[in-house]
Amino acid sequence: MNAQRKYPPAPEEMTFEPKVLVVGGGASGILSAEKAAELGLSVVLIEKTEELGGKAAQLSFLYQSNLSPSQWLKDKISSLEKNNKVTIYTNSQLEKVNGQVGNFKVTLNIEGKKEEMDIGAIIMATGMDLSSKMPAQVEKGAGSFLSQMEFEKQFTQLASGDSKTFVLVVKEDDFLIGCINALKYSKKLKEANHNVYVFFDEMKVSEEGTEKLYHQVREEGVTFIRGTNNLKIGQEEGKFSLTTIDPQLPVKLAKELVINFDYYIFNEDLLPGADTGKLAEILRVNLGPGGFFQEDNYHTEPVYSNRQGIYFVGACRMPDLLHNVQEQAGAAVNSIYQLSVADVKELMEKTPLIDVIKCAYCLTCYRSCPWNAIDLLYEIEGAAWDGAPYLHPLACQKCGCCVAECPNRAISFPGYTDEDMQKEFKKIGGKV
Amino acid sequence: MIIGERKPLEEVFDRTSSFNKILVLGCETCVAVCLAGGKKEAEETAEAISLHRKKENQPVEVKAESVQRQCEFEFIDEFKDLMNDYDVVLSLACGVGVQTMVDRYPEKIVLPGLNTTFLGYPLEQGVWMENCQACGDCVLDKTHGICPITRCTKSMLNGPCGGSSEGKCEISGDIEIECGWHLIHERLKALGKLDYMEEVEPPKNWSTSFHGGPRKIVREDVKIVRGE
Amino acid sequence: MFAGSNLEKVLANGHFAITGELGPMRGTDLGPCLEHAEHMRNHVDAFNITDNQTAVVRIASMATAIKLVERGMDPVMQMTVRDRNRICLQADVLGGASCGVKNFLCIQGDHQTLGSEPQAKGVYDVDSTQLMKVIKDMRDENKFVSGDEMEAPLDAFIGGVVNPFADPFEYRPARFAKKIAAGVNFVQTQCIYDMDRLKEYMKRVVDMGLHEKCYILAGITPLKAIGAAMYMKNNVAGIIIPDEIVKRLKGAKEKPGGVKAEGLKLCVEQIQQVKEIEGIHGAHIMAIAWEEKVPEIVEAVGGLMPRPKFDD
Amino acid sequence: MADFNPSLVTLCCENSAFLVAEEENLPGVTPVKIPCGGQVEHYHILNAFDQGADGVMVLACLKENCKHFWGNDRAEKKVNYVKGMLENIGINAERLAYSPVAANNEYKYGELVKEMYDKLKEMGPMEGKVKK
Repeated sequence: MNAQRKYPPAPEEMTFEPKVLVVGGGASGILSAEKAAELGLSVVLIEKTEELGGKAAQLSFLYQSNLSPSQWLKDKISSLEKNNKVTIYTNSQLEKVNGQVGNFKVTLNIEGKKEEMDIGAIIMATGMDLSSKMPAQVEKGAGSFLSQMEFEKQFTQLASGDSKTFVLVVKEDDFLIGCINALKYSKKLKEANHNVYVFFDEMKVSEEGTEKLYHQVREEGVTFIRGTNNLKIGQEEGKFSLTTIDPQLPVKLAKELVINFDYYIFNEDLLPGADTGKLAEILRVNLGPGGFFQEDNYHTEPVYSNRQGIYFVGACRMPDLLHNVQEQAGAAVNSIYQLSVADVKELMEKTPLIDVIKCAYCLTCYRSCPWNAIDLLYEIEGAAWDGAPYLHPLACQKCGCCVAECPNRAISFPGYTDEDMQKEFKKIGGKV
Repeated sequence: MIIGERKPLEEVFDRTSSFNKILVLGCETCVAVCLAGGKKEAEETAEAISLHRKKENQPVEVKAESVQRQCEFEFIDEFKDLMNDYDVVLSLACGVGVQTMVDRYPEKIVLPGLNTTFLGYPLEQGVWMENCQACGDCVLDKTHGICPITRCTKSMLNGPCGGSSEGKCEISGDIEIECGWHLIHERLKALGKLDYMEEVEPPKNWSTSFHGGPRKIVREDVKIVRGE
Repeated sequence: MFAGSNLEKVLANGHFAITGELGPMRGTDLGPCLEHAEHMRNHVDAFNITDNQTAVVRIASMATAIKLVERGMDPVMQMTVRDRNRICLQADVLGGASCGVKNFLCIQGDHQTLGSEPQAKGVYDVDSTQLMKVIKDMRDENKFVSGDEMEAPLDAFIGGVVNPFADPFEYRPARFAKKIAAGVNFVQTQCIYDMDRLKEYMKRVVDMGLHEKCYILAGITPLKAIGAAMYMKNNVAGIIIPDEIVKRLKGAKEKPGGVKAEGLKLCVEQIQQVKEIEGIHGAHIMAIAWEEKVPEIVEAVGGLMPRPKFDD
Repeated sequence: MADFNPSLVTLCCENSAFLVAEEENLPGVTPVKIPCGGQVEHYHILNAFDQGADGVMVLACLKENCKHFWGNDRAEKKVNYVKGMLENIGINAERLAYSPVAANNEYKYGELVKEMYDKLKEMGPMEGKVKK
């Protein structure tokens, strides 16, 4: 008895709402919204602050591009605002998500007012938080110590004028982005005739073109010194100095190196956005290392979550360069498109079936589904317990976990039923 | 709900060893939900019995079935015909189910395949905890939702005793047991209702619990008397 | 006077009381236990008779208590609520009192799973606080729990225990107050090793004025061996043994007299210290399996001998 | 028991072990495709023994590499549970094994299966197995 087919939505009735919710109005969110609109999907973009832009709005310039970030953002935002496929809500947040891919019932808080809407898929682009820790306690002249983001904001002003000495320190345990920033600043500062020292533990140059950039700035006279662990900051009459021993030199040759500097630029700790945990609960998705979105499983990289129809783009999963974020946005939107045109009927034939008459509604399948693809429904005709779980054909990944866990064996899996398995076992020992 | 646990297989094999036609009957309610005696456990147990008996060279006819609720006559009546074909029923229901079966089929031998363990709830998938002893006179209003009868190892009403250490009960061994009265204290503190902790609670009326004998509720208002 | 027991008289007259503890035997011969009692006779004011201590089966506390009464000594009959329901508890109070027992100490008792009969059914019909109230009502109201009238009155000096070392610490003084409200006249504390925590506890108790409503006897147990200290530290819930004490015992290994002498010395010092704490009216020495040392300890404290005597 | 040829069932996850098992085609070994380690049921393992298998292996994806996040862990736990049942039934629990195998590790699959096969050969036929 395959009662599952009885209850809504039947395959022929099942529609994919061609509407994407993008959460977060920074660069990742903007790029995602743009991509989705390009493919003809309508887009709802929500931003929790007053205006779009996010962290990108604080950048002074981009790596390997002459584009001005503020101009780039301005263009993007104004074209989104003009696009009639895109609705933008600022001061808005995601409050609740029910349902499954294609038919999420989403509750938004739009400027304090609750609004429900049907959404086909959700792209999370909530970005990250930065936390900066001063490298030293100084009484006066704290203005000489800037985190990379603070430096970005004041870059034009600080880089102008007479030759100054900048020390850029990139601590080891960081993402690629800290290294690339140091290279980006070095180049510009050198062009403005400043002295630049870069202290690093590992120069990450995996991004295309960065190794070349590294060599280029090195040739231009930027001094690279490996090792950040034994840097000592000294202060005398308002002047700062940095003392270190080059750890790469043999002990005999190692002499103390003293650099008098005007500015000390250090990288921030990158943290998941403050809401990430709460949002993960709302979305019923797993978090990954460090509390960022996305589980540490290569099957989900780069943009997939453990729920179909929910994607992570940009710094909320891991900070990345703009062109990579653009690719992520493309991947997410592509996947949404594929799902929106999937043949539900065909998928349903492979989806496990719940016999609602046998179902004790014990929630075991609901709790043990790795994909959170199961919804709880009530008032199901013929069900033993009024309601029953519903395996959404688009959300289900056909792993069979629920089938194996069901204590009443109420779920059967086409292709792997007891009969199917026994047929296989009949072949044991070469008998057929 | 009622939480149970399948009896050790050795015990099941031993008790059923003298029978040649065994019906393993699961129950699709409480014990299915706590993953102890549903259709799946019934099939597994049946398969295990069959394998064991094959190994012992005493093949057996064993069938697995399950019933909506083994504690209701109407549901178990559906098995009347099937019952005639088997010598013994290994019931995977709670103790209530086993006894309902015996009541309905007095000529049959019904064996329990489950230890009925307690009334409780799943803390998470795979972890169940006792939190009610059906004492018949609920005090949860006083302790604001934490049962001292169940959660305190000594069922104290004026706890915690001197064995409470860092929130743990004195009998904690390999498995840590939380001190029920510590939990009550913390909860009342959070609610700003610590006053209750200073009241001397008088001896409890245990006659409403099992200590008053097997209990029975009779409600004339819902009883149906034919011919009325 | 509630019952006029020797212990009550000592306390009521403002003396620093000393009580000892006797553990009845695990067979029918009470001899060794009575021998210990005789040995301590002149050094303590009353004897606690444990009631299946640590949930291990022993001679009944009431039988032992009556034997002491016969010998002219003052027993404190311990009663756990673990093994008896309200019928038996009340009957035992009547039984003890009818044979001359005047002090009744109400305790919860270690859980049965921790003792010699871990498969036993625990009773816990009433809890220790409720038992205090039950005895108080029998004494003051002449009534049983049921409300029935007693046929002859009861004299009882009601005892209890408090544990300043159990958690939640902040609640402990309030729980003591609750026991006083339930009717307790004197309490003995769990074994004290953490003097700082005791002082903090006593400060709160004194602030609440509880020491004026109830006599407080500090529980003292001499440490015989490092192993025993470690066992109590790690395995007994509600006992705190600070690291310094373990260290001190370890440091005494090489000294003359060794760990045992140091343990006794420590015990004497502890009694001297608790004597100085406001609100403490006496000491309860629980010299488990070391009863013969009690006279030596009492004498060493200084100023405690001879024990006060009262004419009946 | 030199002439004893055991029959071994390998329950193989279609995302990893089955991709190898299909290619290998070893005599006496019956690979059965399963969608994920998480789909393994106690009942199916017991049933395989009942149907005449001398040994059963459950082969799923490498640790932390399951397409369905925890299917492989579930499989391992279930195998351990059924091992307990087998002990009770009186079947040597060594006849059941769990191993992770990557999709590209034909060598490992071959080795694991061969090892199990040799072990079964040494153990001999299932105790009390009805000979057909």
